[in-house]
Amino acid sequence: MSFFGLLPLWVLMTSFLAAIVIFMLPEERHGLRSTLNLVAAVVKIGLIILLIRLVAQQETPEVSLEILPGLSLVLRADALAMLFAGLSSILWLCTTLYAIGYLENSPNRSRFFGYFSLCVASTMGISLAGNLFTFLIFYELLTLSTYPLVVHRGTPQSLKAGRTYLAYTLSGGVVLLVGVALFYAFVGDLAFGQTSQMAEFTETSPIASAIIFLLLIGGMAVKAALFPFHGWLPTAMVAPAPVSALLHAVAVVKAGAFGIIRVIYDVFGIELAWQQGYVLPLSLLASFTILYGSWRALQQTDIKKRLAFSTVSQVSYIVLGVTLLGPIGTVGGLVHLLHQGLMKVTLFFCAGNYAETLGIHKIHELNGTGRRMPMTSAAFTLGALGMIGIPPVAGFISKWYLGTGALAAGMDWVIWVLIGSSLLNAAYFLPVLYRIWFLPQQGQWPHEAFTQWRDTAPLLLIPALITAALSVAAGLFAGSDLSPLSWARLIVIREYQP
Amino acid sequence: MNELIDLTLICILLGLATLSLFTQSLFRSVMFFILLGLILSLVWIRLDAPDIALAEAAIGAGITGILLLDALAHLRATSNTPPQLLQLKQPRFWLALLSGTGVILALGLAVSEPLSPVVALDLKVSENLAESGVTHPITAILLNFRSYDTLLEVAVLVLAALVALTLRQSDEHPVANEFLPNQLLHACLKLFFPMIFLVSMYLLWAGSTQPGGAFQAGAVLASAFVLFYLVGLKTQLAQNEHYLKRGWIFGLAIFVLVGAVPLLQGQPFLTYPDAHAGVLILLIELGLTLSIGWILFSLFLLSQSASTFQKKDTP
Amino acid sequence: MAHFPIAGLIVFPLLGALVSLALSKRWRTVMSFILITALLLNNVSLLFQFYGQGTFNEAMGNWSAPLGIELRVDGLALIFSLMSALVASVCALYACVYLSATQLKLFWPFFWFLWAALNSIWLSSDLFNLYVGLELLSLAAVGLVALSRDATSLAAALRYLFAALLGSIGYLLGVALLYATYGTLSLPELSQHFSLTLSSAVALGFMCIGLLMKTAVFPMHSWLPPAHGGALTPVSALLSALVIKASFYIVLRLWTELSLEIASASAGMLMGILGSAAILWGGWMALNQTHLKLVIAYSTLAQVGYFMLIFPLLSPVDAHASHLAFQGGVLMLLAHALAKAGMFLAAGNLLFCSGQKDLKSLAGLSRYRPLNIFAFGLAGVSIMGLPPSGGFNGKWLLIQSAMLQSQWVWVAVIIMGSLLSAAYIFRVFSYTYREVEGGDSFKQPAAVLEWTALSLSVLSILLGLASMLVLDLLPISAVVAQ
Amino acid sequence: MNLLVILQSFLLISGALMFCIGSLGLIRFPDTYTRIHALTKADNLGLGLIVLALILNIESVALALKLLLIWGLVMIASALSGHLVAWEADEQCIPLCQPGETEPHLESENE
Amino acid sequence: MSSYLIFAYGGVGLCGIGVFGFILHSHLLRRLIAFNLLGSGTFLILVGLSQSGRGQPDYIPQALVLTGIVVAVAATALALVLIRRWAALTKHATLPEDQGPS
Repeated sequence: MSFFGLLPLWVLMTSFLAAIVIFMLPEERHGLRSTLNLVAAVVKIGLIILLIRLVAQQETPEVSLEILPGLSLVLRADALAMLFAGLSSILWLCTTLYAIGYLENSPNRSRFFGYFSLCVASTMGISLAGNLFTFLIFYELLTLSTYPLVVHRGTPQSLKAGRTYLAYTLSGGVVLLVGVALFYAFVGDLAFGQTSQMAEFTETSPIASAIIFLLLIGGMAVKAALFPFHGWLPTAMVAPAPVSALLHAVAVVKAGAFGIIRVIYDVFGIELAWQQGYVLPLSLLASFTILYGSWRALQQTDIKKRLAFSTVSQVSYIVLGVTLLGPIGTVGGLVHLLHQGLMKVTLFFCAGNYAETLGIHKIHELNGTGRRMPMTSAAFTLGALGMIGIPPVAGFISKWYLGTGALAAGMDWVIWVLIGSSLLNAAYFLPVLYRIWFLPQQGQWPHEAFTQWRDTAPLLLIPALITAALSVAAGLFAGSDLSPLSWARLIVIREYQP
Repeated sequence: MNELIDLTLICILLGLATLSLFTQSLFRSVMFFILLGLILSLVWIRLDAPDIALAEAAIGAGITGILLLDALAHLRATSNTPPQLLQLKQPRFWLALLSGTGVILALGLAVSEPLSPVVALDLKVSENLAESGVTHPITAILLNFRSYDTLLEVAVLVLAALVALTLRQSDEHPVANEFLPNQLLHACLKLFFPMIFLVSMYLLWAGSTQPGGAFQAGAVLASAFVLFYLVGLKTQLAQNEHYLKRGWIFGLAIFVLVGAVPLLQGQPFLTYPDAHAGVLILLIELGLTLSIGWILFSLFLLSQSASTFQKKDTP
Repeated sequence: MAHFPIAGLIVFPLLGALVSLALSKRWRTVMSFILITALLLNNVSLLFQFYGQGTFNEAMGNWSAPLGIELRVDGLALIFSLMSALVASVCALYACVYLSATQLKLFWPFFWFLWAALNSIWLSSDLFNLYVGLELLSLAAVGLVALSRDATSLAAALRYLFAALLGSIGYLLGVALLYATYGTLSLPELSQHFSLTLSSAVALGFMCIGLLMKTAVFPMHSWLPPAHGGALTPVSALLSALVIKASFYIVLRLWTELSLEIASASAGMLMGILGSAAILWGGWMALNQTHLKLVIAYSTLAQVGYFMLIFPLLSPVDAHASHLAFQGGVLMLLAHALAKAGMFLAAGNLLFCSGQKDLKSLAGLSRYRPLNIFAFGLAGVSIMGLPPSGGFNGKWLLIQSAMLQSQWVWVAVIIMGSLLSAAYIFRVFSYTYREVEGGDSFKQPAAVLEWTALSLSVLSILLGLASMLVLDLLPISAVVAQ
Repeated sequence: MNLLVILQSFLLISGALMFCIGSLGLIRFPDTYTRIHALTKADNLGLGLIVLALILNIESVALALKLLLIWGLVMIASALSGHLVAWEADEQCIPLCQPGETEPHLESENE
Repeated sequence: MSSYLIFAYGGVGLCGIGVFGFILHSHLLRRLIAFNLLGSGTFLILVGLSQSGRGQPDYIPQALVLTGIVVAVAATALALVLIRRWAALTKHATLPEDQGPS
């Protein structure tokens, strides 16, 4: 096979090999480890760009290995895969930079970066998975590689959070496993996109088909933090900030959402799913989760907890978008996958900066931080505004498409959900912004570090600024050919016109 | 008439079995067990199996008896509560009763089914006996047709001795030889030893044409060694670990080497060339006899040192 | 030299035993490693011979069955022989560094006899020869358990010995009845004439009970945790990975050769129920242990339960599903051997670091020995049956087979067992992540110890990607009834 | 019914009788020393008679010699073991019993 | 009933008694004796039953029993060594779980 043919494998391997080498490096080789990590991340972005160009030219490079009779491990780069892979690779670079700064002088970095890279590798695997089985493998691998990150600090609190996380995700994994096993037992070893056999199967045994759908979506819903499976997410906030960013913006929740997209579009096919009436309950559930998450976020006093519930709500936008029949809503959902990632990672970086620089964890401690840390606060503001959906930040684009998509699909009630949630978003973000910029500082900061910098350490600041800039750019240049929006359109065109 | 004898034997056998398991005194238990071994060898005669009768008398009753009695002497110090047989409240009793009756019922049913073996393996033995190098069918089976079993079985014996060596107290202090300081015994055994040795060699030699063979000979040899040891004759050889171990593997080594040579000539493992089969079998049996005698003796010797307790072992 | 590779599997280990008993200290180890290399090469050449000519028989002493004993090389035997070669050689390397000089001196002959016994069992197609092989194996295993010589391990060895002896006698009783009924000891010949009469049923019942007792199937398992948990680390690895497989292998052979799935569906059900009980009980007990090696030992109990699920899933009706179950079971056996050996070795290193047996003493170790924890984790992945790993593939095939036959109970049991195993493995994991006051005082294990553990764990993961290499060796005809 | 058979039967029956008497003595005699006496004496004689009876029936001299050898060996063995038991009993200071008195049965191993 | 078959039944009886004793007794020496009875019973069944099927001496099972007896002796000797060592270390001739509350 040619180099290009094997490209999906190389993309996966860059972070996987990085993980292996990092595990073997002694703890003290910080410089080498950081260099290696960054080089791998940059190489990966380069490879992804190559792949995206190939995919744009209507090619789908594919690598497959038969590991059991009638069961193959398939890595396949299609347009949808590249959306998620692109997001992950960009955010891997940013988060790595950030983590290097964040974990400076803390112990166990070898372990941390090793599992971190492994986690990215599994995310890559999820995005490039060419069939349900491959997806399942990397989905479980993701659970395994994120657990050590959640319990990284080794405190009783984080160990407890780790237990909760495992209880949720492993149960979800098992449900998914059963679903996938049923699919393979009764439908066959099908690549994503081959939906015709599923349609035949649904005709002959509709109940089995419904059960498979329920199990698959149920398994994914745990990681996507759909109500009532969202409990692990706020608990997992005890992890270090880069991990929270990774869990919430890139890897875990997105993997769940991405899986739901795959199931609806590439396993069942959106038309079939609609005909069978599978999708409507899901969009109702997503809508409820959107409102519920926002409502809970409003009640939180801890910054990271508030962001966590905000994630619960925002990820359901993606699910809601893809459950809308019709291309426009789908575009909204897909593009939100990327937009939300960029914005939420910005917010988490900033939250981490506040905590690291000034020791701020609670919202009421944020008063006056705009003056102490103007750049961080600016990035935070951009992210928050994007979440509310104010133009020109990227979040607006998503909500616009969701809204028009809902109207096109004839589901007018979705508009009210969007409006309600936007109001709630505003209600829990605007007061924060107000505290940051307009209220004076109250006494001493809880725990001030980095006094030599005006804002904070550059390695912490720069990634936040980059992602903030990207989320604005995604909104501003939404019309250009290189924007996430255009790519989402490309995907949708290919999905609806096979 | 014959059936009467058989039934009497069975009754004695079962009676002794019951007694040996359920007598209060452990000493009697062992005694009944040895007695049972002797009765068993009569049973084997009645079953037209003189080879097994010999083996049972020499190995089963003899060596096992010596080992059991010797162990008993050392177990005196342990807290030994005599068994209470009818512990009706104990689930264990009912489990035992249930399993025992279950086994009897199941086996009884299976045994009572009329038999007509499909494969006439016994005919195959007599057909091929001429090519085996010996004329006694059992020796032919043990050392030619199924010699692979025998090879592994010798390994089992070596293993048992090896475990005994593992549990030996220490390498430095051989156990003191507690022989009986009796003049008459000393004199008589000096007289007996060559005779026992002769019997052992005779059994070995006879094995190729009539009942007898390496195992019986080895067991007799072992008893000679044990007597040797008991009267306090020279046993330094047995205290040296190297001699111990090399003695054990002597027979196995000969067996493996003789078996492996045909491999070089493109024959399967353990094939004897037709012309030399008899000689090779005798050679192997000689090695086995010496090793088996030595192993059984070392088991006796080493199990003594397993019983002694030294201060340095206290945890 | 066509006879050489197959005879080598028996001759080399026996030579190893002879050499390790006869030679002096230095030569003992050198020769042992030369012979280990020879055995590995021998296995490879046997594999190629198998690729060349397929399943073949070898008559020991040139006496063909039923008069003589025939060895049989088929895919299943080959897989197990390769598995034991891999695990045993890695464990030997580990033991060579881990054990003290006195222990090592005694370890070698036991090790070689153990290997000889294993190979003889994998290859044998003669019922009585299997009995002798089983006895050799049990005694070697008992000797290995007693190697640490303290009171606890003695008690474990005694318990083990009595269970093993009882098991062997059960098996031998069955052999006696079968010989009396059919007049042959050769398994292939027996399968030609076999019909399930009363006495054959009783015979097979005794054989299965005996063998399952040796495999430590619930409820005849109580000897296993103290024996496997209390032995020296390389010994635990050998026992858990290989020894219990041997008796199970014979059950599997009997079942498939004699086509018992046709004869009796309820027997299969019974095996499945025992297996399910083992999975749940073993998992639950593992979750409640405070000593690391006992956790792993109980995990072996649970894993044995998965193997038992093969039997209810072999069905006379659905050949495809039966084949899947068989393949899945073999993969589980193989994956468990690699992963459990790796896990025991990794655990041995951890206990060596902390100097205690308690789970609590593991606090902080994931920081101190990340590579070792990684090895433990990888093995754990396979034990839990998470992808990608051999354990997962095995479970997957079992689940597929159960689904195709609509036997949902077994699916549920497998799922519950997986969750339980995840719980006890992550419990260990979380202990290593704990941070406690008072600083660390850990000993550092030699690099070889860590790398050997890692190599086995990695193999158990790679098995997940290379399962086809293994499964290609298993012909479909191995299970589908004639 | 010739003389040989009558002689043989007589020898066999008296040999068996000797064994019976010896066994009776073993059960009836009061202490270790007297029991040994009963056992060894009666057994040697009984075995001798039986061996003689068998020799009358044998043509081969070698076989006859073997039988005699067995008798001889058994006699040495029983003499030796009798001696050893008595010697050991003496070492352990087990007293002789007076007529009419019975020794507590050898129950020393019963705790 | 041939005398072979009678002894096969005798073997059945020995096996039953052996199993009963093996499970009932906690004293290791008694258990060992029970194991040996069980073994002898098995050997009797093996030879007795197959000879009763053929109606004449069958050398194969006889040879197997010879092997079996040797293996049994090896196992017995090994068990005795273990038991003696155990007793020397702990002053008990029973396993810990059978020692009761005392």
